[in-house]
Amino acid sequence: MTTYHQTVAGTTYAFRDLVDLLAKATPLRSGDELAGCAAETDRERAAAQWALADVELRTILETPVVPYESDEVTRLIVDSHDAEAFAPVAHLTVGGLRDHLLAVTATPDATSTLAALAPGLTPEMAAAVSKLMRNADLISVARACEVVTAFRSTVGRRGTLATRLQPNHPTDDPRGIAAGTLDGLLLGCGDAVIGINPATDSPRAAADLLRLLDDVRQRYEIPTQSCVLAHVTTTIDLMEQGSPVDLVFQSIAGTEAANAGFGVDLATLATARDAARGLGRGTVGDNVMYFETGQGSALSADAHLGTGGHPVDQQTLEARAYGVARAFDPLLVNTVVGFIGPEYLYDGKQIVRAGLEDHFCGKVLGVPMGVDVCYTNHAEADADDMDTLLTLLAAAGVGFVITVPGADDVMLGYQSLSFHDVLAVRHTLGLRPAPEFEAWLSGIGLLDDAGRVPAVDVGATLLKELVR
Amino acid sequence: MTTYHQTVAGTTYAFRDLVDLLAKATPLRSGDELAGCAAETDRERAAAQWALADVELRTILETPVVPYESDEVTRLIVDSHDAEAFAPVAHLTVGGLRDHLLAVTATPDATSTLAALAPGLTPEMAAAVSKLMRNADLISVARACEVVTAFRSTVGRRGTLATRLQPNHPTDDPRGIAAGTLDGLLLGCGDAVIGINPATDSPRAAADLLRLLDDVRQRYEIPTQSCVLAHVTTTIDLMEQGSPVDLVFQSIAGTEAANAGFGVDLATLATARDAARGLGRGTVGDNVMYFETGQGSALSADAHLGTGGHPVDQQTLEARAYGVARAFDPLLVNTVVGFIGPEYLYDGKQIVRAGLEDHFCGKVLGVPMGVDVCYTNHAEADADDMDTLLTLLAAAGVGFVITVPGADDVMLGYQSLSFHDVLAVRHTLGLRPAPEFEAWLSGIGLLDDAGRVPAVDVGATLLKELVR
Amino acid sequence: MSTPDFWSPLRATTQARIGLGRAGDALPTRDVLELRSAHAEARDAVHLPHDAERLESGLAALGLEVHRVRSRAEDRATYLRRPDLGRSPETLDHLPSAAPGTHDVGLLLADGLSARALDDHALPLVEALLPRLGEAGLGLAPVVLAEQARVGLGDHVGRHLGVATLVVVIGERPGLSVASSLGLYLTHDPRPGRRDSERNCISNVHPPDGLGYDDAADVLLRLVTGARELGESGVRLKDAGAAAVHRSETPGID
Amino acid sequence: MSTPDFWSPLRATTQARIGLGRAGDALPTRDVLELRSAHAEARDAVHLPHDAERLESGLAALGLEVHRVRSRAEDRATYLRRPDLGRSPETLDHLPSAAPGTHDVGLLLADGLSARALDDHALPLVEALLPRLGEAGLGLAPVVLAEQARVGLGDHVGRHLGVATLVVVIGERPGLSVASSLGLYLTHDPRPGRRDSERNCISNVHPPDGLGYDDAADVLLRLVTGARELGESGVRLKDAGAAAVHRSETPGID
Ligand code: B12
Ligand code: B12
Repeated sequence: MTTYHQTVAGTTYAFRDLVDLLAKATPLRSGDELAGCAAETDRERAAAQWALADVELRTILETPVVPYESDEVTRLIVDSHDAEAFAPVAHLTVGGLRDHLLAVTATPDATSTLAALAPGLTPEMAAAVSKLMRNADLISVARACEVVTAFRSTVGRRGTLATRLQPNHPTDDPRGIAAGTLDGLLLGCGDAVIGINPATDSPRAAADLLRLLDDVRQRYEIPTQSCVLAHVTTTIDLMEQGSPVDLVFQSIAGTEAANAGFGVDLATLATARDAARGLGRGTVGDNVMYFETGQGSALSADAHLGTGGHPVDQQTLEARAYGVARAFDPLLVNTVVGFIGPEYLYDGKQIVRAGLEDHFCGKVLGVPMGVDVCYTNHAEADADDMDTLLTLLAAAGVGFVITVPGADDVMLGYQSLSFHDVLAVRHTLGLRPAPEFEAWLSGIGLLDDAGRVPAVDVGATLLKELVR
Repeated sequence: MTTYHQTVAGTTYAFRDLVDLLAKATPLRSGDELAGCAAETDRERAAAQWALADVELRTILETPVVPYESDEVTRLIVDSHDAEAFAPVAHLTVGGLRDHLLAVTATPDATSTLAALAPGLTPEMAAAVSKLMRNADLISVARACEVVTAFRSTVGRRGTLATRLQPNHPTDDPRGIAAGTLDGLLLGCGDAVIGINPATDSPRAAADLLRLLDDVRQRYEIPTQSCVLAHVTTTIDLMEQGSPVDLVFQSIAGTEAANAGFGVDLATLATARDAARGLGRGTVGDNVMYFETGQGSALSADAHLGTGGHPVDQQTLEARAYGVARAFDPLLVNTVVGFIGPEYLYDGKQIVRAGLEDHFCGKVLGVPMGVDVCYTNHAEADADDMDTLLTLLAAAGVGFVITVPGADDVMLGYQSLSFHDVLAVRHTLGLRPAPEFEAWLSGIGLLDDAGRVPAVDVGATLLKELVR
Repeated sequence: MSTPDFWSPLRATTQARIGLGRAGDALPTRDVLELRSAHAEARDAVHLPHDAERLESGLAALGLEVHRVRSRAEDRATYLRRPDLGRSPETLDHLPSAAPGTHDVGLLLADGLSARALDDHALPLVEALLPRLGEAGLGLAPVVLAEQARVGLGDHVGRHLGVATLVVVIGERPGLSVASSLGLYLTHDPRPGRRDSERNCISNVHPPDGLGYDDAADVLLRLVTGARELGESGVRLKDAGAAAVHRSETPGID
Repeated sequence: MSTPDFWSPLRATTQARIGLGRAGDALPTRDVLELRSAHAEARDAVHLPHDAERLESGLAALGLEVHRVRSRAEDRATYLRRPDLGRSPETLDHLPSAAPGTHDVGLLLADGLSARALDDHALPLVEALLPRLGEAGLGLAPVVLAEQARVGLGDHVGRHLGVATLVVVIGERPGLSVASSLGLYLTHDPRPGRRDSERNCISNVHPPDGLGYDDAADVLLRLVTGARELGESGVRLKDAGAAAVHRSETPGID
């Protein structure tokens, strides 16, 4: 085990091992303080970054942050590493990788170069390099990446910004959910997925909701996919029982233990993916998985310890969750960046930074990243911070974001984006919905000549029947 | 004097007068806390915003925040108000103005509508409406505005982002300044102005620097303007003595007393403007003034008291500085948003918010706004916050920003943007330099086929002679 | 431009902020300000202390033995940043201790992120639960009230009390429109170290808009019974009952 | 791609971070990290206390009478957020008081935003100044050392001491590359309520890279003399002397 040393301004700092170095090099966040692995001062953090910049990528590949023997996520990452794709950067250090990614970004064929590199990068490499990057770097490199996936609509194409329409309801009341769905569609949202978090865990309720969403979709021939975000085991059962499942959802994390805390393992995810593919419900593509992640979930399940029994920082673990995700060719992956609370990301600044990191790491790893731009009422954040993060992510080419009526999720108890927010940022940055969905909007009279979603008299639209 | 009342969540809040209401409705910032006029709780702030939303624009016009009798800035604002331009919004409240501006922004002819409205808005109206706006609103409305000015280059055209090249030096050493200038030009900066803050106040030194910059400009036929940011009285003297003055600089603020603290008044500014215009040095336009402003400067000079001797919030006073600026048809106005320190804007969040407010207020008032995206080492902010603000402002269509070598101003003791930062954001958002300057860059071999500034071997460029 | 009449009946079906107007692409000023006041209130709700005395005497009036515990998080600020402390009891020495399985069911009523939720809903929920437990012949351990508590605290309390199945009734984090909502977390054979995958959850208990007390109690009883049959709680335990939700009166889509 | 040889001689002419490389459009990793460490250090510099004892004894060794004052800002955190307190003395009762004009020149040495600047540069600056004042026949009041002080504090001190012209020598805010730089603020006929437009400033005193002590003292003397002639300091008073700057050895552009 290598110990690292670095002197900054006359003081020499020692770092126990790579796990320690990665943690200390991470921009300040409450979750790492909670885990006891954060740098104690800005100087120590700078020292760790200097030392990390000199670590070779090979070393990272060869030094798992969570042991290979005891963790199936590590095994997945190591065993599926693509040495050929890695070759062009195999000689680099972490600092060299940052320079390389930025240099590539400035070239005309940046997108294809980065796509070719993705399978050669491990989550830990992505996390490591992100720690050295400034917010602007995270934005410009992510923007140069393009990760396109499809089911009934195509998500992630450059110049588009798609949305999950999230019409949650505290009792899963179908009429209330239909009303929320109508609201979102009228505001041009739902092109990535119409996805409900069921308040209850009853398979029966989930089946009802799946039927409801599928009916709406078929009735209006909406080129999108639906999802009821029940536990993966529930969705597997429902597929067997013939429920109309487009996408299988599951929360995932970056360690085997954290996934166990969520009640899942890789085999279960593979079963679910195969079952959903087998249904053959996609039209323009067959990406059938939808994953959610978020910094802090491993720590919150006390499943954040790595090599030597020491805490791994939450951002590195989050990147490992993308390592899990990409193995299952998902349609959508989103980090719920401000969702859990201030114990992991304390304030708007930490949420913004984490959102950019997560998006960047996902994208360079080849994962179709979206972000739930959100905050809770116990965090030191507000709607202005969400505007900031959404605008930055839109500039960074985020694939999709979560949208709920008036930004207020009345079931999950947090604030995400409103449908309006997305209309505004699409206009500001010249972005468009998913192409199939855009055509549908146009067909149903929800797109004006300038390509914008106008304010319409709902009574005059066909969609009004949705709630009759 | 009207007192305002508003009930939020069962508690009724009273606001002494419009000055009090404006202050309490302002998003939290340390300067207003210092002045003792900030809302004490988020609820009180929300109450103030509700009450402010119902205030009629006419009331704002008729209720100066600083007395007409004792303040020439107020007289300027009131006497130059354009009633005809105001007519379309004359019936609105502050809340109604927000809705109106956003509605206009969504129309195809937003830019001309907003330009026509500008002379009808007073700084206090702009400040008031900005207090109700979310960050995203500030961005989208500002983006819809286009304020174009010109001297030897054209600044502010949609799709462009210009820069001040700021090659400051602690002893005004000409060779050190030339080196900084070369560095910036090689990185495609300087299209808004090449502007030096002279470390010394000696007119002789200022004259030397003016000569230096003018020589460089002429030698390389650079379509830009130069400026030595001495006190306006010094520049007036230098013009009389035949120095090559392109732009007259002055720091300005929103009250007569604060301007007096800066040693200026409106008459002096008019004298300077006329003298500079008289030199006829512009080629594509004759905007000859360059102003700097920044929230907190009035308070820092103890010149922030308004009607009734009560403190006026710093953001309202800042907007009034734009009222001063627009009377003199400036080429450039920039807020030095994080420049002074944490006593006025405490942290990155407050700096970001203030930067967006200032830019918005300037733009809707028809002022050619730039921003010094910056922070000091005694504030709770860092380079990530600057990346954030720069990206947001670029999305909002900011006219120009300040750039210094490596972001580090070795004379003023603060961090602004690096030349690199601007290259990156231009690439991320597809923005270009001022058109005349872009043509020059291309001619001198500093623009590649993709329209980007490549890394060049300085030894192979003509510009290298600049430091011989 | 959107017809207010169109949305008003729908608003009876959901607290969600549907059918808001538009100012260009953005929300109208009125709605922005509504959200801002709601945010100011919701932030306060996180910090409101709860009225433990009232709840305690209410429970006593139902004939229940009540004890109180505190987590190791000494104040709200600590609680928010240190969930580890919120999961760990200051002490349990003053609680009656028993061997595992001594009691069938235990109840831990915890403030969580919304003490108001406990004040508003805990008592009627317990009232709905008691007869059902009685009918099912399930014995209840002394009830415990916990301050500055997280779900995980129940593992310690349940083990100490010696209950077969522990139910943590806890204040869910306050949203903008729903400041007072209870979550029920059920753990069979509770002991420190239990994972969340080994629990089941009933969420959003806040009539009239959220789940009702009777509905919640029905589901809970089914889960308790199911856990006893399966010998475990968690992801393998599914509520096979009817979708126990209250439906708005107007019918859903057909 | 940029030739390092090209920039290295130029780096002798400025501390500015010129000729940095490129990683695409961005700064190379090395430079980003340099800036980050420098930022960590500069932030510390704001908070370092200064070594008043050493300065005091150094001044005493020059034969000067020295007094100390504190502003009303009791600690660094307060100082940073309350410039009003930093401008106001806790008390001046222990200083000798005199009628206006009793002394020609007064010196207030203040920590400002960089106590280190005072530690590094105040003594040699005073040493350069003393002979010049002597030659000009200008009398110096007792020197005052101030903690947690802003420029405006000088108005109180100068008035109390009864000086004709007060010079505040203060630590300028630390930059990334320059953590130790003095600013000199001159006020003729000082009294509370003076505006900044009524002062003159000599900035960036930090040899070898910034202004040298002798140069600074020369300018200061010209300004003191000028203020006495004009009867005021401030914007109307200009330094008509040679551009008193040190030039790098290699010539500028021709
Ligand atoms: C925050 C949250 C999470 C966080 C928890 C991390 C954390 N530190 O808080 C994260 C994002 C990790 C999460 C994950 C999941 N959650 Co969750 N979560 C919530 C939420 C929004 C708030 C909970 C709260 O306020 N608790 C009160 C505080 C005081 O308790 P705490 O001790 O601080 O937090 C613990 C509990 O929240 C618990 N927890 C969180 N979610 C779940 C879900 C289940 C099934 C269980 C048993 C426990 C549990 O984990 C925390 C740490 O021990 C609720 C919705 C709501 N309105 O309450 C949904 C909710 C409880 N979660 C839900 C679900 C389905 C899940 C997942 C199973 C999703 C999935 N398919 O993978 C996963 C896995 C959960 C698990 N087995 O570990 C459902 C439960 C539905 C049901 N009736 O069973 C809810 C009601 C939301 C919904 N309708 O979708 N969740
Ligand atoms: C911060 C600052 C400002 C702030 C001051 C507000 C504040 N609360 O701090 C603002 C932006 C308002 C400002 C304005 C101006 N400034 Co200024 N400022 C500075 C800076 C960057 C730092 C000062 C510092 O750290 N002071 C130490 C702290 C502890 O003192 P303080 O009590 O907190 O702050 C007081 C002084 O800073 C003073 N002050 C600030 N600038 C100036 C300028 C002059 C001429 C005077 C007499 C006083 C003064 O005002 C503050 C409040 O009383 C210096 C550069 C440097 N590296 O020091 C330039 C600097 C002092 N400013 C300078 C100039 C020219 C100006 C302007 C005259 C520009 C103009 N053309 O209008 C204006 C007007 C100043 C005035 N008469 O009021 C020059 C002075 C050159 C010279 N040798 O005379 C400097 C050196 C920068 C430069 N080279 O351009 N400034």
